[in-house]
Amino acid sequence: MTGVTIFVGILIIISAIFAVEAKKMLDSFIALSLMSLLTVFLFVIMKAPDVAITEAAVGAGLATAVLVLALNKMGGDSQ
Amino acid sequence: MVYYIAFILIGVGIYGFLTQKNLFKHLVSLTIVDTAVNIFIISLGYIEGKEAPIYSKYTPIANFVDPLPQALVLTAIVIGVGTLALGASLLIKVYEKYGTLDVEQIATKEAEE
Amino acid sequence: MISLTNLILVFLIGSIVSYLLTKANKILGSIFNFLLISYALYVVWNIKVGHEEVLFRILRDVERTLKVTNLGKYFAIVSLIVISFVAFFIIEWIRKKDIKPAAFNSFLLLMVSGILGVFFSNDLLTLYIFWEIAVLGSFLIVPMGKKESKRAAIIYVVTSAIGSYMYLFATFSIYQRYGILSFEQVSQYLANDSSNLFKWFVILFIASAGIAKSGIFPLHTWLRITHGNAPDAFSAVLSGQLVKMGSYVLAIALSVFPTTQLFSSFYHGVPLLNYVLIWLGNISILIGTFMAIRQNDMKQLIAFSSIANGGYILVGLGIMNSIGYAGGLFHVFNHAIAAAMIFLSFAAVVYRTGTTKIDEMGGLIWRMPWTFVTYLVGIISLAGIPPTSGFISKWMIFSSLVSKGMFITLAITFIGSVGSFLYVFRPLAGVFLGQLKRKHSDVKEVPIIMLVPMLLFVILTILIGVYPKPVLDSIVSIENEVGIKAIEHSGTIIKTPLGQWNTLTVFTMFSVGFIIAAILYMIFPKGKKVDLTDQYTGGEYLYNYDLYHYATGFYRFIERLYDKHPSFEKLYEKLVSFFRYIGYFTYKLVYKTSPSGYVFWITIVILILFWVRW
Amino acid sequence: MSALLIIIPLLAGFLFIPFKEKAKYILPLVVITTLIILLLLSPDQTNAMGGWKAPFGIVLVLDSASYYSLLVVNIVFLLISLMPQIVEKGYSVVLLILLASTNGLVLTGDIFNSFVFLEITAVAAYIIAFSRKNPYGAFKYLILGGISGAFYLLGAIYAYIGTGSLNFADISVNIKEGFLPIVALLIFIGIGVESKIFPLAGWVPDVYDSGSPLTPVILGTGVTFTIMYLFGRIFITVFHGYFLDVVFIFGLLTIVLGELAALRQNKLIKALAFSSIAQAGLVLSTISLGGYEAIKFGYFHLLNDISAKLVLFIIAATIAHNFTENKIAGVSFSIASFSLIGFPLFAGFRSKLLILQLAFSKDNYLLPAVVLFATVIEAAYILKWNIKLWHSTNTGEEKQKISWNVNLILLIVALLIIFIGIFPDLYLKMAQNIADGLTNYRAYVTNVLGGM
Amino acid sequence: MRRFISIVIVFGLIMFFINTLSLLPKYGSVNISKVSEAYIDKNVNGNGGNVKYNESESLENGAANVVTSIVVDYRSFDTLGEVTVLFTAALGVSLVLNGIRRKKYGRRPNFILRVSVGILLPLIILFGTYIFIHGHLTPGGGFPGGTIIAAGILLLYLSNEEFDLSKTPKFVEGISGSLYIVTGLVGLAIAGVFLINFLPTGIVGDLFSAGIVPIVYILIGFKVGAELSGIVADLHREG
Repeated sequence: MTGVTIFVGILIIISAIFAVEAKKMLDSFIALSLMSLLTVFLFVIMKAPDVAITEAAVGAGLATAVLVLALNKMGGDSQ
Repeated sequence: MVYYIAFILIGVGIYGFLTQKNLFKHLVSLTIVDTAVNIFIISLGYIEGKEAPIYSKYTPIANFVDPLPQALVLTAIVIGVGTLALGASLLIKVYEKYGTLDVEQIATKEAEE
Repeated sequence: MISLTNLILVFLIGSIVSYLLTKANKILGSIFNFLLISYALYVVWNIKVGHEEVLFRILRDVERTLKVTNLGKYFAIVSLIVISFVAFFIIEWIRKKDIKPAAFNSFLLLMVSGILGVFFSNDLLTLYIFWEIAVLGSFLIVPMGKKESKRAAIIYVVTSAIGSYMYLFATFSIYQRYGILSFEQVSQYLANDSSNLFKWFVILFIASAGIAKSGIFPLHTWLRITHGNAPDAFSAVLSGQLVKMGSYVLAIALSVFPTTQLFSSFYHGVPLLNYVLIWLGNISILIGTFMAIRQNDMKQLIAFSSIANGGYILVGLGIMNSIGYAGGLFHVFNHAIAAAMIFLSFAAVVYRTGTTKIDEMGGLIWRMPWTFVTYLVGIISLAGIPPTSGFISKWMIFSSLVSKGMFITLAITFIGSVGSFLYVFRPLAGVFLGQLKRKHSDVKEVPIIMLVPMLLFVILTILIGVYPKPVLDSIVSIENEVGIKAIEHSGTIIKTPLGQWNTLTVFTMFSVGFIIAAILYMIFPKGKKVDLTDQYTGGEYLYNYDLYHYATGFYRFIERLYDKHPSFEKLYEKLVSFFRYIGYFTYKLVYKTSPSGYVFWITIVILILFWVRW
Repeated sequence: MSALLIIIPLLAGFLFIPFKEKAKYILPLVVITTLIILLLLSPDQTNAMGGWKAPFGIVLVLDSASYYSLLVVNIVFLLISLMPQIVEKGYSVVLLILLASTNGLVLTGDIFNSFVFLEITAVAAYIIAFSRKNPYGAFKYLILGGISGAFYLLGAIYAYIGTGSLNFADISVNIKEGFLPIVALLIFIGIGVESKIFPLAGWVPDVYDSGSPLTPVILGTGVTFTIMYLFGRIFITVFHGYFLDVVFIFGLLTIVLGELAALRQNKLIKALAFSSIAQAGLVLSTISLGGYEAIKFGYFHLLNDISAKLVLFIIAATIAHNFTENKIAGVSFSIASFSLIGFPLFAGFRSKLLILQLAFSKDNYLLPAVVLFATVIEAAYILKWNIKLWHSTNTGEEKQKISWNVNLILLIVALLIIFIGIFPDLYLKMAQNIADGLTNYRAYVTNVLGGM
Repeated sequence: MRRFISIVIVFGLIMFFINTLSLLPKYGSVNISKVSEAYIDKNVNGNGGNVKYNESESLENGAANVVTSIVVDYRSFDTLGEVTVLFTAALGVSLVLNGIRRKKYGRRPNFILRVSVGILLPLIILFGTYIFIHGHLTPGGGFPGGTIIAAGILLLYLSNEEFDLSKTPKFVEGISGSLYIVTGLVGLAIAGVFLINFLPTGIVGDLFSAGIVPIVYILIGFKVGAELSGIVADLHREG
């Protein structure tokens, strides 16, 4: 069990770094939602199903949606 | 060792703040820091070999992980999203006013006023 | 005869009443002001010394008391005389000026209530409270003057704030160390206190309030701007009276807390602290005199003379032997009257001509003779020429300096009085003598109400000059109260270690000489009055004869000697801009940065606390 | 019963969300009802939410400290709700939520609950801070608030691990030995951002200058008082004054640099924002002198500062040029600024005097020197503004007249300042009760945990 | 240069946090605090004891899902605060982005999207409601259920151009929020304690058990769903 946790942990950190460093905004948002999904998986490993579902629906689902919609409202990925 | 993951993630979030110039990246870093804190809180409640805190057919008797941190994280996640939604809408207004989201260009535009 | 507390309350309420009255009718309000102030003068005049009252309680265990001392009564009478005369002058003056009359009158009364409190408070904290009220009152009036007076008000408040806050710091450290604040107890505790450093610190900090207010060397820069630009009648009060509040605190710091007993004598019986203060006085005399000579604006010129005379008073008070202390106190009276007199005459001149620049005026002697007389007697008293009272106090200070053997200070004070001849003569020649400008040809004398206080001042100066007994009596009573050997005098004869001085004989001599000169002037044929345009100028007809007025650059030849003199105003401005830069630096660094700047500061705080804590 | 203080504004907010504009009229009613309820309640009672007793469930504590703080906060809200001119369209609902959250912050006895209410206050403050002219300031405030919220949450979690429960009283009694430094540091960061401590509060000038008159008025007075109360509650009652020496140094830094930064501002609201930073620093450093007297005088000064700021901000935000037309505004502005500097006849003088005397009695010569230095600078720039506004010649083209009710409120508060200047007992008694409630944490613990 | 400084600072920060590890129990071997012990055994008021799924009856709190029991019953005041945060955020978004017209994407949504939304939408709505109705039995509850419904609404927005929620989410939000408070006030009226569980708690594991917990969670589900779809709607408005 600890091997899986470490692996997922490292993946989360990598996706977080990518989210921060990405040049285009859309890539960083996608990396962010990937990170949320991985955290959902981590929560499931740590026996916290309630939090996993909420994180999945709210963290991965809506947070990314709001960011992409806001980006879209600002005329696409102009930066 | 999940503590280390959580701490490194907080570090990445703060790193994102310190280096990035685009305001959207600041929102992303804020989410990263919030998620990192949530992971840290849940990891403090995890007990080896214990089950998820729900009475069900498979776990009729109480042999559970610590449920309180999970309840707290539930609230923390939704607060994070609330702030994020408000932050995104404020960003739209910043973009409408300054036409850019780059911190330096905004600083120069503000200096002109 | 109402008690002091009620008198102060009457003035506080009076300020509101006078606001409403002047709103209704300018003259009525000013008359009300004058009556109230003269009533206060009457009450203060025959109040019994030693009369004590409890005022109110701020700090739990030490209640605030008012006590009438000789020193306080003397200063209060001097101030109230000046203010009541000026209040009478304002009745007419307020009509024409463009200031806000209602606010002017009400704040004047507020200031007077503060002044009364200062002179009669019996402990350090009440003195601070009323001091601040007086500062507040005067601060509200100053910006009503010319454009520059807006900035002047700020500089005025900041300088006096520096002084009074050092004073407050000393008060609280005394309260913390001894638990009491009233003057007698504090002086006893100070006398038998062991640590010399604490005594130095306390006396210097208390004196700093006096230094700031009476324009002594380090904190003298506000005088030029404030007196120069305040509303004309008010600058008479400002320099005649408010500066004297500073001298009052200096007197307290030097004599009520007897510095002679507190410190070992450093030079012929003068302790080191007094010696330092005397030297501050010297420097301000030099600065005042040399800068006054350069001024072209007459009000700023007299402002610098106030700095110089503040220096005289400090030198007088600092010497602490009977004749020197008496000289200092007498000079307080003289300078108050002389400065008020001169400023009133300037107010009259401005009332008519509208300008304070000396080179824009000339020949006003024909149009405004009485103002000229007031100004003449004023500068005679200021310069210290015998028939007027000014001479006596300067002469006392000189004799005490000689008896103490402090010859450098003597030299400086002598240069100061010689210099005062120079700078008082400049406005005399520039404003009153010389050719009358064409645009001033229709100038008339000021209305009678404004003349009355000016002439009263003249009579008062000459009277005290001839018969100084009332002032000398009160000085003797002060010296006994403070514990210095009183000077012996009888009516018009003043005995000093260097021989005696009979004012009556001097006056008779002078009047005889004056009459002879007048007769000669009558007998001999007067010079042919030549009109300005009757000039033989080599065929070129003279159109604009104003050019010949020599008031511009009157002392150019002296000023060239010290043109690049160190200016303290610029020094202080650099200091302020340094603070402003620190503010700008923090604003840019912490408050105006991007979000990453904020996060940077949060992490820095965490790291510092982490590094410190573990 | 004390829960009603939070619930009624919340209920009103929820009900009026579909028709936001009409909420402007019921805001005063709601504030009056909360005030009446508060007056009916007796000061020391603890209400467990949901019936679960202290360390398990959430507990609302109404002791003398929170009672009087609630009184102050609700009165401030009442004054603001009586001035509909300064509340823009649709912002009354946000004010209702803010009232609920400030009441909640004062009442709550649970560290996580205080985090939630802190977040509500923060989110409401972001919305109020937003304005068309200055969205960037609001965004920066949001980022700063988000980060400080995360640290505050971390502090709460460490406290939970350290004591086993989330209740303030429980934490103050049996937090494990090593946890106090880390928890105090994290909570300090969390609250420091809101309570305008020097390096952390970068958001204050831009947010206060957001153009809408509501922002500086409500943030500068109501929210500041609540945050200061929370600061006192946590750092005195719960941590028994553990972290206060650090806060003292930060307070001094805030005073000096706050005043210096104000010296160069050319906009009145920005100068006043820095003045409120400096005054907050002064209150914090007075409180962190330690001891019952220090806390009492600290809150006394806070009360004076808030009444002065209420007047100054309303005037600075509505009319920013000459006072010749609206005399009352001018007079109350001058009175408030004199009280801020500490001229004798006004309230500020009393509190500054008492603070100086206290600092000297504790042989602390640094604080008085800093306070006096700061007052000199404050005198410089506030009086500059006073003169500029009284004597400014440019009769502005838009003849902004203040409506009568705003004038009335300005006058009332100004006269109150003078009244306190002469008879300070009203504010002193309030500050005394607050100091009582905060300092005797034994009564607090027995009151909450029922003598466990 | 700037990168280097920030790396050093971040490294320092991580060292700060790692330094606190000595205090924390080792990962995985945490001992349950007294408070959560009581929550699990449901004997906060002392009449709990060993709870068994499907057997133990009318306990102080009937919810099978212990986390939900904490969120909605033991620390229900937190959730009230939580719902207010979301409410204020939605209000804030609508105040900040006060757009009027629906923003058109300008291009017709492609065919697959429109058809799949037709199929998927009822499933999503059903799944969302299932989650917040069974909040007290299975993991999840008001918050994820509401979000899923809001995701459904988002899909609707994406799939057809004319779709626009007018003021309905505001009403739903207002009503469900005030109903939540009313249930709390009813508890105050009956037992003098706000948000008390005044209904019988039934058998652990039944659908109709755990008193007001399911009712409150359903209300929260509606409220969160309405708020988040309000936010989505505001993000789709312009002008």
